Amino acid sequence: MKDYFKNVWLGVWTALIGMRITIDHLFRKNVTVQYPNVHPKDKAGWMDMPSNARNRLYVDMDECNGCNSCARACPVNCISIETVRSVPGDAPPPLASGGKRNLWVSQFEIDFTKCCFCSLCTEACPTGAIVMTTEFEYSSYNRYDLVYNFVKLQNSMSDEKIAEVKEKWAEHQKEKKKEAVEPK
Amino acid sequence: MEDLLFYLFAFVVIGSASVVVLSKNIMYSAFSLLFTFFGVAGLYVLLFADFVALTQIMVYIGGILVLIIFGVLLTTKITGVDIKSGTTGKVQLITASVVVVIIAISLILLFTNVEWVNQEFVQPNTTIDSIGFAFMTKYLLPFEIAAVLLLIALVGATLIARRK
Amino acid sequence: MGLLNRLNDPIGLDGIIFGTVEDLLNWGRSKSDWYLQFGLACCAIEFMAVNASHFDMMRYGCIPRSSPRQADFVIISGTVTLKMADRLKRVYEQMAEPKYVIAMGSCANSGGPYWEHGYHVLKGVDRILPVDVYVPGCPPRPEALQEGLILLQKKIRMEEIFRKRKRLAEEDLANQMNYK
Amino acid sequence: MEEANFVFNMIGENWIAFAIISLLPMIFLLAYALIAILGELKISAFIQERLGPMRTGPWGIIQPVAEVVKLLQKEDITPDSANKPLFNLAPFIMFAASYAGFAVIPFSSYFVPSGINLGLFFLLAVGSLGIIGLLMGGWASNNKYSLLGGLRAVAQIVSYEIPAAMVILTIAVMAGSLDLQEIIRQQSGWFWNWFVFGGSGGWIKIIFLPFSFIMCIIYIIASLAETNRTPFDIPEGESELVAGYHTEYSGMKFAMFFFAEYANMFIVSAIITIIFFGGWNSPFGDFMGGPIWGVFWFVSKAFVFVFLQIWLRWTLPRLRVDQLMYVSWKVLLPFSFVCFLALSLLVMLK
Repeated sequence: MKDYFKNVWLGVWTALIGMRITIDHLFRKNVTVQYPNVHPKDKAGWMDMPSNARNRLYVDMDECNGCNSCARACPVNCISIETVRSVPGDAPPPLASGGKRNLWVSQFEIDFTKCCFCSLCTEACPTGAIVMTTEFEYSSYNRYDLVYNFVKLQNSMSDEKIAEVKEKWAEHQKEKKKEAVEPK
Repeated sequence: MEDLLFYLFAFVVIGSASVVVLSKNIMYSAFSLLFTFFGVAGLYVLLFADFVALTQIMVYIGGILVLIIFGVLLTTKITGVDIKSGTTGKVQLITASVVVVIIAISLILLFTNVEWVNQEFVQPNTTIDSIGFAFMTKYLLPFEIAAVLLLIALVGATLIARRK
Repeated sequence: MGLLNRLNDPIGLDGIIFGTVEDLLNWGRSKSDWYLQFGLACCAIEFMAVNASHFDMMRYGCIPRSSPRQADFVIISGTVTLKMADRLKRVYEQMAEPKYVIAMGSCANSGGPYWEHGYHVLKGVDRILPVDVYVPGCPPRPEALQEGLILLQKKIRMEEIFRKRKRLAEEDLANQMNYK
Repeated sequence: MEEANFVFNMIGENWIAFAIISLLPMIFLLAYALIAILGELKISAFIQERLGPMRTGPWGIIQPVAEVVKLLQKEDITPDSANKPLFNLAPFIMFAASYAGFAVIPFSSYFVPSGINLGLFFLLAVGSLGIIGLLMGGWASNNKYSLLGGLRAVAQIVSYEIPAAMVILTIAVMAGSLDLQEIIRQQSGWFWNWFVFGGSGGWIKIIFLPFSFIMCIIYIIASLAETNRTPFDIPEGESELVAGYHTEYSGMKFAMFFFAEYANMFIVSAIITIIFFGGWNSPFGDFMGGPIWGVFWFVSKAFVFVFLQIWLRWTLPRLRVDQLMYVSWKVLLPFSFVCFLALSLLVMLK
């Protein structure tokens, strides 16, 4: 009997405690960040983007030497790089940081629908061309818009240039073959 | 206007009651009882018996109809099997129709032969008082006996339920 | 501008009457998006974060519904395994039109880390459902999901209701002409 | 019955007056539903330190309008294997049952749609009508969750109707009437004449004050259960049954269920207001009294209880089924018996 009344009292009392807590919260200042108005990249945001934030990748094509390290490091194989070897005498322009380049990078595609943003490619990159940015707003209506070809995006090589370079390399190969065959 | 309402309610009662009887789906029968009870409540209202009408709604719809539906839901296998009433065989049909026709004919004869007294009806302001007085004075014994009966039924039901 | 142009042909499907009605209907649908409570994998954690106080999905008029019949859109938040794909498709089919899909995270977009060797993973939820907005990220930031949500609302605002029927009829006619 | 409806006073007792009187609560109900939906969203948000809808109009105040526009154009699904007539009928019965309650609610001393002298009993009776709608919808959906939700709802409502009926019986004893206007008139004057404070009377009522207060709490708890609100929302508990009895409903039919739930919320709040908190009476004697202020007092008192329901919803967790039955049969019912006896004694002493 005593337990019964104690139980009833406990039920009522705990409900009242809960109600006191919620009414207390009702008049507290809210903590919501209104995203499109308050942007995390602004300092005014409740927390700005951390320095090691892993978001959209960026490839500086002026720095890329087409070594394919990033593609090999990528655990999900979302980077596909196509390179064309340069013929002697027609070397690509040197890297912005000063290194030599032997390869024309004709295609540098990152599929952001596959990327798992692990940042391994940025560590593998010898020239620091591929970096993680703080950009995260790139949702799209079309899945293929999320496949970024940085060559096209930065216009580092035009289509004609790629075709020309490819042709040159093919000719070079042919000549080499001919040279290899002729001496016999 | 009251005539119109009367015919409306009468139509609802008769229509839904015939669905109750004729429908092969027990659920339809059970749910159309709702309209039957409701129409009867409406008829009570037209007779200025508002307390009885509300009791009709509360007890029959809120209590008994729910119990009926519960009973139907919980006693029959619902999955895979259509819930059908089993009393639509030919023998039963013929017997029932004969009985119904006899009763109907006798009722009609009764209604047409009786001399009805059309009394001027006084609309009572409230019916609760008179019902209460009637229960506590003239009909005290039946009232108490009914209460005792219900109590016995309650105890018996509890006993049956506890035994298992 | 838009409103004044509509005065040229007031009772046309682009006119001020149907055009405004269409705007109102689109506005209602875009501002009141009820989402299905449907979390699949790690993206669901970020999805929950968006629901919680800091980001507050309800600001966009999104109310959680647990029954697909009452939901307007579903956020595919995480890896869709082949086993789940059946269920997901069924849940989507149970939703009432108009319905929308947001694919959140790499796994939902294209199979993500499992796109090559995942024998058990659906390679992109758009193989079974018509996806409206793709939100990249693994998982996306809560803000990224909110951006996807805003994009979805924009898309709903741009939808054609009256014109669509006319356009479809025209296309049908053109197809028939070509066929002949 | 004796004091006329203001509509009758203005245009006489004719068809137009009846039409207006039956439509007025509907208009009120529509406005109330919009406010209550917004209130639910906003209060829930503020309790969780969120903001709630913000992007539909200034501070999201036209969010409910958007919801209505959306629900109007949603596809109306009737599942293939559902029982179509019953499935389509259920929301209407549900809504009709809750709208019927508005027939006797006195908004002011000069406006009550139908001033029958059995108002309280009518409300109790009509409250049980919605059960059939629930059960019908739950069964006709041909979905196990719907069926379980419907059965749970009915079991819950039927068992909580008994404490509620005990409370109403007590009020009938205290007021000596079932007429809502009469009950309210007995509580006129200052707020200590309200039935929650033992009704009007001498100092003897101070002894019985706890009993009437407990009665009020019992009715509030029972009314929460009857409207399927948290903490008694096991019929639509998302964690167990997808959405309970309205799992298969979409579009307008779901909106009717939704609407009926909010109408029920208002009805039970109005009953609490009428039987315990003096209805349209001003709490301060004649200050701000009169029929027009009566509407204000009535609606604002009722809104306090709607707010209480929303507040409780975002405070308490859902009860288990056995706990639910425990609360009804083992706690509320004995307590209401004791309070009934005590308050009857008070009536005898007065």
